[in-house]
Amino acid sequence: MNALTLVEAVRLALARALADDEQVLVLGEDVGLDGGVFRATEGLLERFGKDRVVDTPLSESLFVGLAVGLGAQGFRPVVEYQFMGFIYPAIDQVLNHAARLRNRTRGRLTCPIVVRAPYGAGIHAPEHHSESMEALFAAIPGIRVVIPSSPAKAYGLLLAAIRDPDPVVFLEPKRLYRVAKETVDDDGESLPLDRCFRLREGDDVTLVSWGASTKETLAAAERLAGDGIEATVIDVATLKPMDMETILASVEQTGRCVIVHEAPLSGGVGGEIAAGLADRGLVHLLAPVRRVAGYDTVVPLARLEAHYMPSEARIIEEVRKVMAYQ
Amino acid sequence: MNALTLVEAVRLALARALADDEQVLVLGEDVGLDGGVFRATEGLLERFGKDRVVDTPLSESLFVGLAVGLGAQGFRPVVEYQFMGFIYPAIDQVLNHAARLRNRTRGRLTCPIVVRAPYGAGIHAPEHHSESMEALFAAIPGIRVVIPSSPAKAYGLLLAAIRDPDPVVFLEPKRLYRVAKETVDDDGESLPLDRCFRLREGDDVTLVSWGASTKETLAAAERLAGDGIEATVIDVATLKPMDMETILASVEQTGRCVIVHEAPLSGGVGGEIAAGLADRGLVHLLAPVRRVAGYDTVVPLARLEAHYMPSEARIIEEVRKVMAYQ
Amino acid sequence: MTEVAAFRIKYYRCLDPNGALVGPLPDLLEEPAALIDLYRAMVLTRSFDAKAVALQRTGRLGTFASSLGQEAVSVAAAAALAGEDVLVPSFRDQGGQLLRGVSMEELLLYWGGDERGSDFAGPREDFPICVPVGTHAPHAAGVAFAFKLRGEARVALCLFGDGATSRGDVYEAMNFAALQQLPLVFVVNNNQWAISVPRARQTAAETLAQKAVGAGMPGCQVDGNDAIALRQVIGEAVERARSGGGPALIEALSYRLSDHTTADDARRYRDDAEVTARWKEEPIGRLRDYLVGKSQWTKEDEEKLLADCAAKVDAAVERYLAMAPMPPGAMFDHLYQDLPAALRPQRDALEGETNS
Amino acid sequence: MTEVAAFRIKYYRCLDPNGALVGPLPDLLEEPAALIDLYRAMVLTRSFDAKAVALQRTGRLGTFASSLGQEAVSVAAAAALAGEDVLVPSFRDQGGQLLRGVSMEELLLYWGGDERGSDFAGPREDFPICVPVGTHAPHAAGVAFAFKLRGEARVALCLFGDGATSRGDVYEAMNFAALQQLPLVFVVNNNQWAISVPRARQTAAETLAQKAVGAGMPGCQVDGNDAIALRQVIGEAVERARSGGGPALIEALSYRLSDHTTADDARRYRDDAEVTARWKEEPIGRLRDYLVGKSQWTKEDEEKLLADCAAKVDAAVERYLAMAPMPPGAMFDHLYQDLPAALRPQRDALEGETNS
Ligand SMILES: Cc1ncc(C[n+]2csc(CCOP(=O)(O)OP(=O)(O)O)c2C)c(N)n1
Ligand SMILES: Cc1ncc(C[n+]2csc(CCOP(=O)(O)OP(=O)(O)O)c2C)c(N)n1
Ligand SMILES: [Mg+2]
Ligand SMILES: [Mg+2]
Repeated sequence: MNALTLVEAVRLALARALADDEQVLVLGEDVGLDGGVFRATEGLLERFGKDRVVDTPLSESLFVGLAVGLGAQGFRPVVEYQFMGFIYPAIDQVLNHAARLRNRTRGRLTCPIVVRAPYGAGIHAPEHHSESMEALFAAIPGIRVVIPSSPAKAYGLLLAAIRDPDPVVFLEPKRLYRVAKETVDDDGESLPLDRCFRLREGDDVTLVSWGASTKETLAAAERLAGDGIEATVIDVATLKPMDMETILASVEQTGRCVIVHEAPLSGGVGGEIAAGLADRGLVHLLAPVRRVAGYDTVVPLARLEAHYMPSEARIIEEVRKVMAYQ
Repeated sequence: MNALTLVEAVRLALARALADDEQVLVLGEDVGLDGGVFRATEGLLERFGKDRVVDTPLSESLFVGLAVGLGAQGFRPVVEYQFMGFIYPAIDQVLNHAARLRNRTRGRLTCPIVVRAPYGAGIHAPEHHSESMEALFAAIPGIRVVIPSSPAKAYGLLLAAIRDPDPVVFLEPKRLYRVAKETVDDDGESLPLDRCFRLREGDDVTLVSWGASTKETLAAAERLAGDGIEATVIDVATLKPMDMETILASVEQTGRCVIVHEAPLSGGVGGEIAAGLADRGLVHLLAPVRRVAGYDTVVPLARLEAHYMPSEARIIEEVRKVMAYQ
Repeated sequence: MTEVAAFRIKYYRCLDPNGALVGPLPDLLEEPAALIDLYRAMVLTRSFDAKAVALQRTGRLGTFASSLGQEAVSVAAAAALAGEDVLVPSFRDQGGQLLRGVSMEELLLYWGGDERGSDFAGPREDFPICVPVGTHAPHAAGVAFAFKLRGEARVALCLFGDGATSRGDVYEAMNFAALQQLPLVFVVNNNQWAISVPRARQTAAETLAQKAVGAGMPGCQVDGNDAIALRQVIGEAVERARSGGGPALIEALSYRLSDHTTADDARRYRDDAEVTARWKEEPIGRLRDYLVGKSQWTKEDEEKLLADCAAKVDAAVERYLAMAPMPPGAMFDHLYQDLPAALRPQRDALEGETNS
Repeated sequence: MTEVAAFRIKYYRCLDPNGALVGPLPDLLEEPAALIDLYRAMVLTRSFDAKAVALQRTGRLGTFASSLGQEAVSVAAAAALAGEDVLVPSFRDQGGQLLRGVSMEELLLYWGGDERGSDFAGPREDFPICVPVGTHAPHAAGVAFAFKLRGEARVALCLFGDGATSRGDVYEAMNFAALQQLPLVFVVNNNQWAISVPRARQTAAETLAQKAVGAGMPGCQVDGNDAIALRQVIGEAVERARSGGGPALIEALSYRLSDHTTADDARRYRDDAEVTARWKEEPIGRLRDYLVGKSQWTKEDEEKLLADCAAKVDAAVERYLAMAPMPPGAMFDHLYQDLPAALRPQRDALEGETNS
């Protein structure tokens, strides 16, 4: 048993997967000697050698396509994109190939690959280092999109992603990389890729979030509890395919829902959740479904980024509005 | 006055824009002598010369970046991607640069560019030629996403897109390129980029769609009218930023809404609309908001594609379900 | 000022357009059977292409990309491979695919709009046809990387067109292949056109072979209408790659005698006269002239071959046309290994709808 | 087998590491004032870099990329441009940017997390700093294309690192520039490292200059620690481009004496000994040695320059630190020319929240 940060848990899962399955490879820029810019791969080169932990040239259009070839040959490559801001050249290969290879060959060739990238604002990083664009991937059929919210979830979900026989985009909330430790047992147990996590139970309102925003969401829930408003907090975790059932079940009880995500409001994954509620949850809704999200703007540079991200205060304000409906 | 097909209207708008403003350029693969694979640029090379109508090499990562440079210098490039299936390498430049240039330079450099591409299934095209991935662009802050549904709208909206001072992704429903003619007056009048179109008026239910799916949606509405169900049909047309007000106003009257789009259900733009209803329209909703959409699958090849696209029958079925609520 | 590096691009040819031998004779000539195999494969490809175009014209096939005039490139490339190697083809490589054991029926299914066409019964590890130009080059690098990591003496071969050489991902794949010294041969079928864009307006580079220089690997040109030279040069590159010598780029200078695809009308942008002139260089007549000259091929052989090809093609077409489409629900079958619970209602709805 | 093309990569140097002249003398030497300007600009850059790193270490600046040891490349490139030309810089080109008239305050604002830092009061058409590696190469092609289309005798110059040469979009931009014979000069600051990846593991190509061969344009190497050679060779390429001679790629062989950025610790992956050795080649001491040797520079000049630089940097830092952040609502100000109605409620909510 071990108290680890989220980034340490990522590293532990990678090491475990590399040790357990010799088909697993780690590829990316600076993943070798440097151990990755966030140290997620620190020590892996030394332990597993340069055939398993591969520094790549600076070629973001290449990596997923390379992984598709490796995957078709039975490897399980885990590709790191250094920041989400540099992952967009990969969308072509994710959408046109990784997501389709099994389907278009009727199962003859498969694509058991994982594409990792840190995402999100809040660490005073340079331009292009702070976006939350998970919606781009959640719109692509044929893949999974996973975002962990804690060290233990990072460990279990990343193991599951690596073992999954299909392509998984695994986005890591870098704002949480080092903020808190959690006990992570290196037991090789994976977590399910088709289920939300209930982080908190409460009968009055359902708060739905994922990744870094679970932090402010949980904090808001605690504060609201002080005022007698008890919230269920759901961590969606697997954004695609999404476990809408757990969310619906909770809203059936509470009748109220606030969705919190750091990505821009319009076109964000929150819309999909709200749409599910407008359809299958409608009869239970006692109040409008509100979304607290990043604005529909470019994420501002460091001086203003704190104003961009959904804050505890904004969440509380929306919950109060939602509670005001009878 | 002229009865034109949609693709002819696109061509007319391009010609008009090239004639009116010498800063306008047309770039893309085969846009010159060949006139584009759908003939959207036919005759433009002959009329405007090779400095205004530029055949490019096969370099999809380049075009939008090239347009960013041209745009910063005051040109208004209109870039054609031959099919939406080949546009994904452009997302990097759209998101990281085109959408941000004005903002990050505080208005010093701007990006008055248009990125055109035909999208959608239904013409028995080869693999990768049938996707509807407008959601990828609708998730990007700082751009506009426009989809016309008729020849006259194609003309007016494309002119507006070209004249707009900011980047516009203009997606053309290729299934409608030649299905019907409409009178298009080459009067140089553009259409607004921030307003839905009401294609049909009815008090019982609001049908919301855009692009190619408006065809089946309108057909369904006519059929339903035969049974006494009168639908308002809204063509969203400008998906980003979106005119939610028109949709809300209609649902306020009808209390019922079915959204129809060809893109995959999950992560599609329909989710954003339903989310708007679950929030600001909730009090008026008499029935669940249903979405009739492409499935969350890879678009099947030609033999099965008809089963993929939302059909008139599926729309009618959903409307009936929605009407059944009291 | 000093010179720090120098590069030379060479051009290879064995048969001139009249089928006469030029230059040093390749080892390959000592295997007449191999030459005849090449010849047969090219003729079969041409028969298949002609039939596929006819099927499209009569509404029984979707858009199709004929390889008319370029049969030598794809066939010679495939002939240079061992069975356990992996072919990563473009969308115009039916010649090589057929030689590798992809069936005509599969190819027709694919172009007819049926995913089962990419479930090759023969070369199970070969990649399917790639439509988004050049996007398969990274796959080939991945496959070759797999071979290298496992220490297998296998080679990947990736075919693409002149247009594809302008794609950044093709460059990235070549650069990576050279860096890792992968067992990977890139063959560019420079058929002089990318739809309406002629070779000269694709790049200012004097040759496409020199794309290899920027990537850090050897590159050369071969007469793409000369099956013997192609087979020889590609074969040498394949065996060099197999034995750890790293990747290479081979530019085959061919010509697209047909429209780009059945959806194209090349007369909009190129002169018929140019095409007519190029017919004199086409690879099948050239090799036949050589074989006939060497008395390795007779008129009877030719007639029998043509009849054989026609029979094979016709039989495949019949099987193709007889094949019922998959049920609509099949679009969910191989989306994931196991359909996630969240998607089951969609499949059920589709099946309900189409059963009713 | 015939040779169809041949390419040579040349290397240029004027000053050896001791500041002694080698090889043929460039015209530039006839303008001592120009050399002294180069020298001053490099020294200012180094002062600025040192201060910026110090600010970051004390929490008053964000992540920063020092150009320590590479001042000559960026400064010489900018010096080769006319005012109406356009610089399209990477994220390590403060040297060139300062010379072009970008203010230190603007650079500090940018790295301090304030968009106003890219609203250059000086070179209004220059592109802002580009963080996504290589993605600015297409912009440079667009700018140069604009010049060509308008028939203007202006040039765009694009700077990037060795790592960027592995990016497909950089290749695509170079290929297009050559095809269109654009007035565009690409300068690669080959500082031997892309974070932890050494030059040798970026590409198997013997030189980065030869990336030009694949793209179809001339390429050469220059000693990147030799400001004179750089200014001369880049200047020639700029003037050739200006007069319609098309683009070129110039590889400047430099060395990154600092960490990659303030967020990096280079000792994790490279030997201090390597860095120590490279200090002997750095460009500022080298040019000073030359100038002092020619009696064009004295100890007093040096002292005065250092004091001047320190004063300028300090004054800029003061202005930077005194500058209040923009109001939060500013994030909506330049999103579109006119904020669409659909977004106004969001801006109002943000402003309401932050005013309360
Ligand atoms: C990425 C991409 N862009 C555009 C297209 C449309 N398209 C199909 S083939 C083709 C030209 C390809 O030229 P080349 O690489 O020379 O191959 P060829 O068709 O001559 O065999 C184009 C532009 C495509 N399929 N993929
Ligand atoms: C597209 C992209 N990928 C990754 C990064 C992260 N990153 C920043 S600088 C850098 C290395 C760049 O190396 P090089 O091009 O040699 O420039 P240098 O830093 O040496 O000046 C990397 C990988 C980035 N900024 N952009
Ligand atoms: Mg071609
Ligand atoms: Mg470098």
